Amino acid sequence: MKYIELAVGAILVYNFVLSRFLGICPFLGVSKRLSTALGMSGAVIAVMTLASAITAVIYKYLLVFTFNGKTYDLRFLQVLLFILVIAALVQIIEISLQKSSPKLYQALGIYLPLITTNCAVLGAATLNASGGRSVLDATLFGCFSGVGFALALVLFSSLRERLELAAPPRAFAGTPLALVTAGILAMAFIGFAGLC
Amino acid sequence: MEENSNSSTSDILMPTGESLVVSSSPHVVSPERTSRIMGKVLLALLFPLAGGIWFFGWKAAWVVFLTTVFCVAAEALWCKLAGRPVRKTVLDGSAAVTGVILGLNCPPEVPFYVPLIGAVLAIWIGKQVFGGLGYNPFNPAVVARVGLLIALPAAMTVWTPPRGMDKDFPEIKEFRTPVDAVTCATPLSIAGNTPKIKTNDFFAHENFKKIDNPELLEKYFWGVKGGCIGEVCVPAILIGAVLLVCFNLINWRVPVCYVGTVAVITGVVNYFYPGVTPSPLFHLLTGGLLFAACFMATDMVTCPITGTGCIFFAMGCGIITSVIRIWGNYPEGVSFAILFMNALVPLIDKWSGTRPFGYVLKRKGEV
Amino acid sequence: MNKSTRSVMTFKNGIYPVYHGKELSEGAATRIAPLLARYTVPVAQNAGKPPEVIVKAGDKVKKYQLIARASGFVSANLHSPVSGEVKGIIEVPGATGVPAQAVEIISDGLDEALPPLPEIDWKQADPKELLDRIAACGLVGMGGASFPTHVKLSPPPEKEIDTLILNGAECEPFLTADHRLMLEDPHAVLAGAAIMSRILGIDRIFIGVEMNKIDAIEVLQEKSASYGVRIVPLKVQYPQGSEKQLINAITGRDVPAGGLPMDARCVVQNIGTAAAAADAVIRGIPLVERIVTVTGPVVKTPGNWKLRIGTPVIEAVRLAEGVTEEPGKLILGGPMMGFSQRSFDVPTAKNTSGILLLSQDQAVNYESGNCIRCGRCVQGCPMHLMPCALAAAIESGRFDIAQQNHVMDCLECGACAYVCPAKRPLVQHHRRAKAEIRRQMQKK
Amino acid sequence: MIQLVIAAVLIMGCLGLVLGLVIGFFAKVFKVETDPRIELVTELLPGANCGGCGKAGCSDFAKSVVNGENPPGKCPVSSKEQITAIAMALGVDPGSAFPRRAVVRCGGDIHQVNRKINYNGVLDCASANLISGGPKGCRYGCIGMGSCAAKCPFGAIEIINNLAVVHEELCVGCGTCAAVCPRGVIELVPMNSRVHVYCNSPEKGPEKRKNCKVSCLGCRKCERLAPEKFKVEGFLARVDYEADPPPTEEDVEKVGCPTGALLTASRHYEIETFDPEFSIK
Repeated sequence: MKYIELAVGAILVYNFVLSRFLGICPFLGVSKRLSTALGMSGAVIAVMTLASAITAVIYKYLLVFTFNGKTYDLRFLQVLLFILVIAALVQIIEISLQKSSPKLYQALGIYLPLITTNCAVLGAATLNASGGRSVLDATLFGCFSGVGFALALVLFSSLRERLELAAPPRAFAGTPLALVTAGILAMAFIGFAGLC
Repeated sequence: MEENSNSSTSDILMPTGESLVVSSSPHVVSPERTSRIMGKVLLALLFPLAGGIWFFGWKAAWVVFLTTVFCVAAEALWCKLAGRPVRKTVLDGSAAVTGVILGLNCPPEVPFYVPLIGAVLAIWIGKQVFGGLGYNPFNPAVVARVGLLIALPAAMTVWTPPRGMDKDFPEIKEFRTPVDAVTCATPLSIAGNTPKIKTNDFFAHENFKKIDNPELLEKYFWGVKGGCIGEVCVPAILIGAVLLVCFNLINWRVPVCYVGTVAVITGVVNYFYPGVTPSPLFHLLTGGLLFAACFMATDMVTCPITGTGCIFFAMGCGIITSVIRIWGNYPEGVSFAILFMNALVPLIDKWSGTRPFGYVLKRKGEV
Repeated sequence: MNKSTRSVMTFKNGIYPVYHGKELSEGAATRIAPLLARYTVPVAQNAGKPPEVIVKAGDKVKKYQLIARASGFVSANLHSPVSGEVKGIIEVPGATGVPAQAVEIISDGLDEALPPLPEIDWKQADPKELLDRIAACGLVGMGGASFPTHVKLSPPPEKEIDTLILNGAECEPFLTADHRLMLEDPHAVLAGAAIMSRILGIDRIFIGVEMNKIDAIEVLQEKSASYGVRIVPLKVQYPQGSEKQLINAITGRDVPAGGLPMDARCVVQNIGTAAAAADAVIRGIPLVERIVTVTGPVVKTPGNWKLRIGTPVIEAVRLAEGVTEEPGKLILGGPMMGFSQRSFDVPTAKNTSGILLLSQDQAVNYESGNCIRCGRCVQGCPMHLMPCALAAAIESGRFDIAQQNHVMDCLECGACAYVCPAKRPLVQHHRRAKAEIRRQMQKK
Repeated sequence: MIQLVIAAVLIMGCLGLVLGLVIGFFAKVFKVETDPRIELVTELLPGANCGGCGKAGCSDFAKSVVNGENPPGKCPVSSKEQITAIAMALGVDPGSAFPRRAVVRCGGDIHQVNRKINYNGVLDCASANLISGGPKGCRYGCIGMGSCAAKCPFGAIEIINNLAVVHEELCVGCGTCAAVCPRGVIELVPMNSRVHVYCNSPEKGPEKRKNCKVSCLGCRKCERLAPEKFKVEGFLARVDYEADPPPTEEDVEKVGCPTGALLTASRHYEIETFDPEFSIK
């Protein structure tokens, strides 16, 4: 039950993109095609899960430790360390993606390295830290948050594929329309408030 | 066969061919027009409107009138500013339909600025920004209703007691204000505010008895309950829905699957945890479920094209509605559910496309 | 009528036009058109290679004389419809909008005919002999596609054929030519069917007729037994007369996408073609005339005429005593799939089943309003495509999406554009996409 | 305090080292060879992705240039300086592109056509061409619904009086319009040629005359007076674009085309823009 609540919370109620408004840059940048959105979703889920797990371990066992009877509290290093880990992870994913799926690599373009500074990933890590979650919980939370991001991205990209065939006034064509659509989508997610 | 007899060529009118129009086939078309479709929808909407007027009086008509006028005006203004044909766009009737649906989704006594903001939300943000009728992925009326619900929650939840609601009604008793008794609550909001009992004992069974008993359900059916203008009178909604189905304007699968899914989910939950949610019949008869299932979820533009797609769409709406009603903060979830499922429609369309003729070689019943 | 136990057959999807317009001319018995002074016989009257003209200006020709010889297997002979003098090879407006070559023949008023070819006793004759006769007489599909009949009747040996279907559905509104033919000359139709089945070496013959021609069904049923033909009443539904839909309605088989009727072990022929086959084999005369419905709300006396090929449309309109007002549209063929013309000089051909004149109010149809995704086109498409989605993609220039969604399977039957409440020119969009995709495929 | 700092430095340093090693390992295992020159050339190209070079887009063309399949000069859009820059960067021969520009070989705007067709349907050249050939009587001329103008990546074509007119100063000769035109009215001609025959119809003179006031009647006047510069094929005069020197304004005046189908490009533009009622007779 606890895990269901965790999942519903991360995917629907506190959706990273549509409720917390984190990670908007790749959300807008990679949502033009459903296929690239799916690829990006996979990458983000992987990065978020791994990053959450590793940062949780670091937070738990490296930042506060007792050595020689003295307790060291290094939590002020939290953001620095998290960014370091996330950056490294993204680098690894980028390198392996370039080899395994050059097409997707090309399509994701600049947005892949941008996951590094994607506030959604850092957000998941810091939320885990401030929420005091165990390593398992933190990992799951990261995974579910990634799924939530993926849901928003897939929904949004399919909508944008349809909007591409629409005939909006020129002032609204492209990104303005995408932002309006994202806003309406966010309104729909407000309805889930209170589920957990 | 006989020899042709008319050989006199003196006084027959022969064509010159000067005004011949060249176009692609087909050269005949059905008399159906977009404006006629919208007209028929308006006709069907008259029934819930009449129900609302009967229960709430002429102020309800005034609200619907305001939303309709504001919607049409907003549409005209936009077209004027955007340099699109004003007359043609307004006359297709879609703005009027949006306006009436939005009006029927408002409480009977709302200040005039609510219809105004709603109309702008619906027509500008919900529709015209996307390029006008047909391009909007979200139902404009639903966009406006959700927007109003979020932005002006106070104004959108002032419920007037309908005709026939006397002091015995739990709604009145619980929410009588010290000054006067002009407001009441909706059955759903009472259900939402009732603490949940997560057991299956006597207390759980009694938890919702006050608002969920056969006597009251009958009154709910006829329309004696707090709520929005269009959603109170169930028989009127059903007549309108039957009309729509007869006119072939909506896919019957949408309302049936929508309502069915809600009934099944609330039924199951109610069976195991009667203290968590009222009976499925209560859910069907209260709130905007029926109205939304018949008039809002079925909007042609924003629901899937194929029958299979419609079933998925309606079931999704049903699931989200039930979840929000049972566990969510909001007492009512239909608007959010429809808005969310609208976003899913492109995906549903993609996965539920038709199988073109001739792509499977053998079928049953082949001679 | 003698209602058999089988129910009325049909296919899935399709539309039900509200106004058929058939009552304008279905009661008018076929009349033989008087001899005209001048005929312009289009050379390319068959799908495939156009025949090679063998007459030149100044030549004297007789009725039934060969004026253009088939230039290959997928090609058909062309005969003179009249006796007279060839004035020259001229350019006339073509039925599809592209100007066409035509042999202009000035009648000498005598209407002298060559002696007919000897009658063949088709019940005993060698199928090859029958096939040769049909080829010699220049038969083509008279339903519209004008595919040479002898080609259709000689399927490649690896294709097994077990059913011959005669298409008497005549699902197009307004047209009544096939109806009159079945009513007035059932023996020719049935004999033609029997001849064709003998060529194919099969004995399963169906004639599909829509239920709005009950009198024709009765007449045919009365006489069909001796020819071994079964009459199948079909539901009044458009496009019942499309090959693939007809095969599906009668046999329940699906023609695979991109395939031909023979891939469903069927051969489909038009009623008119069958009657012409009987004429060719029994009476020994080539195809130089056919029944044409001249009709429309503005035609003064709509009716059916036996017109020689090459009759200018204006003359056909004169036969119908002209018009009541200036027409806004001239259509060769039916209103759903026919071609609108820019001038009245266009001549009739072997595949012209109707000449339709619409009033000016009825002429302008397409407004290109926004698609409201009502799904009527999807419900109506006999090929189970999604015309609305296709058109949206095509309008944005996304031919790749259209191709993925099978636009190439579109029949251009017009059902989608007929039902569209926004009056979108869906068929034109599909045509454009098909042309574009074909062009791209050729490039590769 | 100092211990805390040491601990922080240690932890950061160790973590950085470990992660660095992991990345290094991955970089070795998943090594992909790419040619950095492709990116360089892509950046130097105009990036219009017009396809004038015959490749799918600029990056595709860059790849072919780096691989030596195409000389950089094959890009019709780049200026001479840009091409030299690419050639210098790669150390190859710039190659000579044949600088071209588009000409709409039709002068039949809405004021010049005699016969108009009431066309009802999609407002798009290719669609109209399928249905009896669109709103003008002539089957060979410009349909004037602007499919080319919509596709031109440089905005060089404008529809004036239902006729596509090329803005010469904007046209770079990529050929997108010529590929789009369903009737092949648009031709790519050498940049330096200033005189064109604004008619594309191979029909006989009287037939053309029925449709259009400014058609080439095939009277051979131009061929007679300047045979080295104009050729009449069938019933249609053509400018010999190989001629050296190319025909000039003086030639046009000398010939004095009776219908005004033979014009300089600037005069044609002038007529369509300022003098729509223009006609010689």
